[in-house]
Amino acid sequence: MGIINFAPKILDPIPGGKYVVNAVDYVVNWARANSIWPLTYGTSCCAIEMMSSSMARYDIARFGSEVFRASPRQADLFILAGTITKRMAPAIQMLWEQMPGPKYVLAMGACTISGGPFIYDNYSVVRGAQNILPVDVFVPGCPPRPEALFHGLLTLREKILKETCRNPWQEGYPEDVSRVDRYREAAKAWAELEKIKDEEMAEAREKFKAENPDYKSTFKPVRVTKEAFPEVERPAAAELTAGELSQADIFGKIKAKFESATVDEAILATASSDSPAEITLDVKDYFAATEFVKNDPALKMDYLIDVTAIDYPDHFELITQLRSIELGHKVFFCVPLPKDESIPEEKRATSLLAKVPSITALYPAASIKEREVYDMFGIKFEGHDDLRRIFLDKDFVGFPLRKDFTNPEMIKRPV
Amino acid sequence: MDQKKISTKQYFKTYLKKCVTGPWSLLCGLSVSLKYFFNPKKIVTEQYPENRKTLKMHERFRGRLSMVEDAEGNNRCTACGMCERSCPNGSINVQATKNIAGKKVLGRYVYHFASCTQCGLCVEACPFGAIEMAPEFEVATTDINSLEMILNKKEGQG
Amino acid sequence: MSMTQLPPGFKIIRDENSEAYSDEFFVNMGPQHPSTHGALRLAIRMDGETIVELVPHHGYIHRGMEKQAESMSYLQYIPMSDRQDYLTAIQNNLGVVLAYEKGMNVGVPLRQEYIRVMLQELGRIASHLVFFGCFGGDLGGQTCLLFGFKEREMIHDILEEVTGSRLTMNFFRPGGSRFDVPDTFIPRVKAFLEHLETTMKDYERFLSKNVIVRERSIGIGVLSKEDAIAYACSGPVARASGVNFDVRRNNPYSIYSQLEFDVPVTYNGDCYDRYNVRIAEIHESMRILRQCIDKFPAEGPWRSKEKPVKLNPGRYYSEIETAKGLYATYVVAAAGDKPYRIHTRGPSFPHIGVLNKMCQGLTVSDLVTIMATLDPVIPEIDR
Amino acid sequence: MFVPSITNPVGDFVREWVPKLAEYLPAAIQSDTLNNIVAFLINAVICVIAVCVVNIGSAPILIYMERKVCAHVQCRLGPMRLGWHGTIQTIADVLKMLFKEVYAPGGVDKFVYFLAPLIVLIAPFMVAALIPFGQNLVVADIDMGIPLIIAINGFGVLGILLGGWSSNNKYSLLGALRSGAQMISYEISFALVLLFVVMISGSTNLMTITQTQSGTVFDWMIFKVPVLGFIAFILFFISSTAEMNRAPFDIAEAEQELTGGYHTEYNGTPFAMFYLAEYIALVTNSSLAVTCFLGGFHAPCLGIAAIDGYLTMIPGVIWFFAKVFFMIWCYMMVRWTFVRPRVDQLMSFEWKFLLPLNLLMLVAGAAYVALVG
Repeated sequence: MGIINFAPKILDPIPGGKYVVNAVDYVVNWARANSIWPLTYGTSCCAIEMMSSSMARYDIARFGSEVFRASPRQADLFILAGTITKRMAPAIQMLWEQMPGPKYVLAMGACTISGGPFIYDNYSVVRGAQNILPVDVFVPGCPPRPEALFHGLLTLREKILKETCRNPWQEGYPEDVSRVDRYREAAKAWAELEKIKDEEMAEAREKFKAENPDYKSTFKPVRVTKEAFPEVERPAAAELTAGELSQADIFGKIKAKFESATVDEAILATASSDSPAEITLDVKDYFAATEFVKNDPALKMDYLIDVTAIDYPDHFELITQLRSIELGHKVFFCVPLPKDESIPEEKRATSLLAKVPSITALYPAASIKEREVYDMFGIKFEGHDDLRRIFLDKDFVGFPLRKDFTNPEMIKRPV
Repeated sequence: MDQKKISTKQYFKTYLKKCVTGPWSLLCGLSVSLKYFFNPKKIVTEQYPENRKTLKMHERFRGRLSMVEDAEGNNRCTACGMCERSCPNGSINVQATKNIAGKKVLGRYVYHFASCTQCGLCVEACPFGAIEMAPEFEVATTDINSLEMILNKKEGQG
Repeated sequence: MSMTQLPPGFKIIRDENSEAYSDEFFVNMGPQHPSTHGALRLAIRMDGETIVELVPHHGYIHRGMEKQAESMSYLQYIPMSDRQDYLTAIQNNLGVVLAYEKGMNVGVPLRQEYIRVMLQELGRIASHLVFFGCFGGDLGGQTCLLFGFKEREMIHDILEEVTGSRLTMNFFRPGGSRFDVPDTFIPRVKAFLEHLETTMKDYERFLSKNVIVRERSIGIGVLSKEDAIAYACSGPVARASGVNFDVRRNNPYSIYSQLEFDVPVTYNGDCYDRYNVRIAEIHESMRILRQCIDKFPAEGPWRSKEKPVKLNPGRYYSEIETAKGLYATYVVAAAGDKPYRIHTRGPSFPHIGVLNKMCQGLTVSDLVTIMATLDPVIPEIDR
Repeated sequence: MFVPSITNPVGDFVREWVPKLAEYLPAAIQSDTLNNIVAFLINAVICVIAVCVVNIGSAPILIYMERKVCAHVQCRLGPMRLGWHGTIQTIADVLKMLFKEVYAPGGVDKFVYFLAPLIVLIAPFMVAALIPFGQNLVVADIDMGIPLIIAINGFGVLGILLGGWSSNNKYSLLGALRSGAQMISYEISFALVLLFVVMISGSTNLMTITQTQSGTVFDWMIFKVPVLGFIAFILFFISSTAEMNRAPFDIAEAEQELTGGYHTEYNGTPFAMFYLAEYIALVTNSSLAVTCFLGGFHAPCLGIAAIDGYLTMIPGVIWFFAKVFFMIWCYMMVRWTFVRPRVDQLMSFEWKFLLPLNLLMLVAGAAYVALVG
């Protein structure tokens, strides 16, 4: 990049020019290798370790790299700190393209090297930064210690020092490793080797057996002795505080108002506000019941903990968890939502299978939670004014948390 | 922004108060940074490549997975596959083979360092203490294929 | 601008001909931006430097943890929880494990309870120190960032000695923990507390009373008590708005009911209050730690009998107070050793939901202050 | 004709020797005018080189100093590995930036985009020419020194505005506009403080201002006028920090808000120029502060017979740079201590606090001159 790369062409023919080129080369390489400015970029855990490495304890400034640039146009090194998702990948590519050459990429942590903990059964993570960028240095670890990052920096430095203007830095190319399943490949390769070995060894084994008919292995694996511990009882549930209602009382109040409310009696007997019983409600009562528990002066369920869902083969269950800040009791509603059977089989994976009234009017916090349920399960919330996908792209196919969700990018867990 | 209406007197009162407390608070802040600037003992930096010799990881530190081997290089693995099953992301291939007596022993212990999250569940699961997390952190490389390692030097005993 | 022209999520329709209208433009903050605390994209509609409306776009770090959990064993999910809110990894571990313990119906010996509480509080201090740093750093004082992280390193040193890893601890197990604490643990915590006591004085002198900090945070990003409850805010954010709610006191888990501590509550709900609540919580955590050091049982089992991690079929809910707020785990257990579904309720998610309401009419600089005081961790939102 | 008054021995030496050498030329083209012009040109080249050396040479030192000062405030070490305690780290940085790829992003106004960093560099360079570094070391010893400085200093904002506007980036534009508003506001108090100095010393010539401060520390402007001088110094410190766009008044760059402000889209050499300009401005503003308030190149405590001899042994330029570096250190300590105010707070601080105070100062200064001086 830049004029330096033309230097050999012009200067080499001139007598003595070679030495000038070499000298300039040495200086430039020395400067490049020792002044590596990273880009401020981080998505998850590794970013914190990257930050730690620039803090007082480890101090990346000793290497002259404390100048974290927020703008990619001034950075030399792209430390890929944290998982790369498919949604983030275009942004990362754009950032990389904006960096002026020579630029380097350091993949920090297991996620960016191979997908790390998110290799199997995952629909959203890019399995390895090599898929989208040419990576120069890999620093494994989850997350790597700051020292490991420094070791990566030093490795990169070695690599830069090897470049000359006769062998200049060149933009590399990403390679597609997204379908590589190292576990299965290794297992397959070994199985083949084993087969060959079995054939080769068959004779020797026969012979051995004939010679030592009552062979017994001398190897006795020693189990690690583990300390024995006593069993410990769980402490009893905390007593009710003033104003707090027991789970049975709450159920009684709701049952009196809504006929459809049912609950597992066995659980109700032991339930406390630490582990509340779930009150199953009919869809048509759902909104009214939520409104009731919110406004009833004895219940005062003013705080929405969460809205989530569970996918069962024939129905969804919408779980709405509410609590009272003031009184301290909780109520969990469980609303079974039958799946719409009228949708033809081939369209089921991509269409909304159930609908339920939205409670955003009562709890503004439900807005984002319902969007999440919509995104993950394909449940429609009627009356929600901004029902968009929240975590996935708007053209993502399917609803990942359904049990029958399939994605061509997903690799099944081998063990 | 809706600003509350205040009287002129109040305005001047707060204005003058700020004129005094403002600079004072700034001086307080400055005194802290001066204190740190002139006190080299406060520096906590550990100089990594220089302190390589004295740098020691904690006993429980989880670095790269490695095999526990005795002086002759024998390992304790029985190829039971507990570690493989406990691994959250298939980073371990315990590749069993049969030895000459036809008994199942460890052939190759393949470790995919690239995807290992160093959670330590494998070490916890191993009933024989055959593997451990080595306190090794200088693992950066420019070649991703070097991250796929075979941990055992010898075939398993049996 | 008509509704159809607006990008998704924006709702306010302004009349082009009205007097208040001037040229509006849209700015994208993120996904790579120094002050969004991770991969979050904020689409901001601005009028000059004033924010008219703001729409957060999530999902840049959505990693499908809940889907993966369905094919994992219960034990294998514990390291996953480390990677949600990586600043309070040790607390998330406990949140998951408490739900498992309900499902397995096992208890925990006293020594383990103390270990748990102490690590919890150390984790809380560490997280709040990061907040202290980021708050100062986002306001433009880089030095605060380093001050906060300096003390945090000491905590992580202790945690590393106990758990074996600096950030992703994977420490607690149903019925106990991976290891017992080493003998050096208590003396080290004691020494650290003494050190922190003096350093916090310096740090508070450095930032708390600073007139610029006060000017920039008092009255900025006010969140009323009603909104804090309605938008399901928790933790220091809610407590700064006057919501007197802390799981440690309202639904005590572990041995918090036997310990003496205050829940700091303030009533203005602005950025400065959120900062003050967190600083006060550091002091309360130190108080809890001191009590734990005094009461720590020197003898006794540190875990209950080891059992295979297999939950009885049913649904289990646990909640803990992490440094950020209410962290709830909801486990649906079926027969077998794999969960049918695990759902996590992270505290940061609702906080981003209320961001739009807090920022309207303020400037970009205020947005940075508000983001810093909400102290969100994005991977925990996206999971 | 304007003859540059480089009054140092070198200037005289050139003026002396040019006519002597000219005698060897054919008589037809010999003339005093030509001699003057040649002497002028040679002098000018020397001046340009001197200014460049002082400015560009000091920038890497300052960057290194900044990195070390900030490191030590933050309890760390700063650059350590390149040279002794990382002394040549900044040289590596500059070299690297020079050999980096330079390109203009799509959609920028290329002419203005590449012009902007040059304009930013001009202002501090020109100011440096007016500063008396020593008894004889001044490039342009002109009578209108202070007004010229006030005029030139506002020039830098033009470059920032152009850079931000031409970058075709909303963050850059916001940063540039912020910077424009800020610098225009603080220009006023900057000028008024200098006016106070002019009023007390009775001259706009920087050399004369320096000469009026010779003597002990209490003859320096900062202490010469009791209390008022010190307040004026603080006011100058604040407004010059704002003029330089340095933290805590770096709202134009505001990394946490605008990812770098006006220079977001710059890379390689043009970015290095912005970077350089920031530090050169630091030198010139500190020099100005030293000249106006801290006795310029005079040693402290002149006039006490016992130590006078020792103090005068050290040349004035060394005293000058010692004071300049102390000032720079103060600027740095402030930068690494305080947080950044918001734009509107910055403005209201200027218009509601600094400006009234400045006007009061002028009145008080006038009263002082009338009653005491």
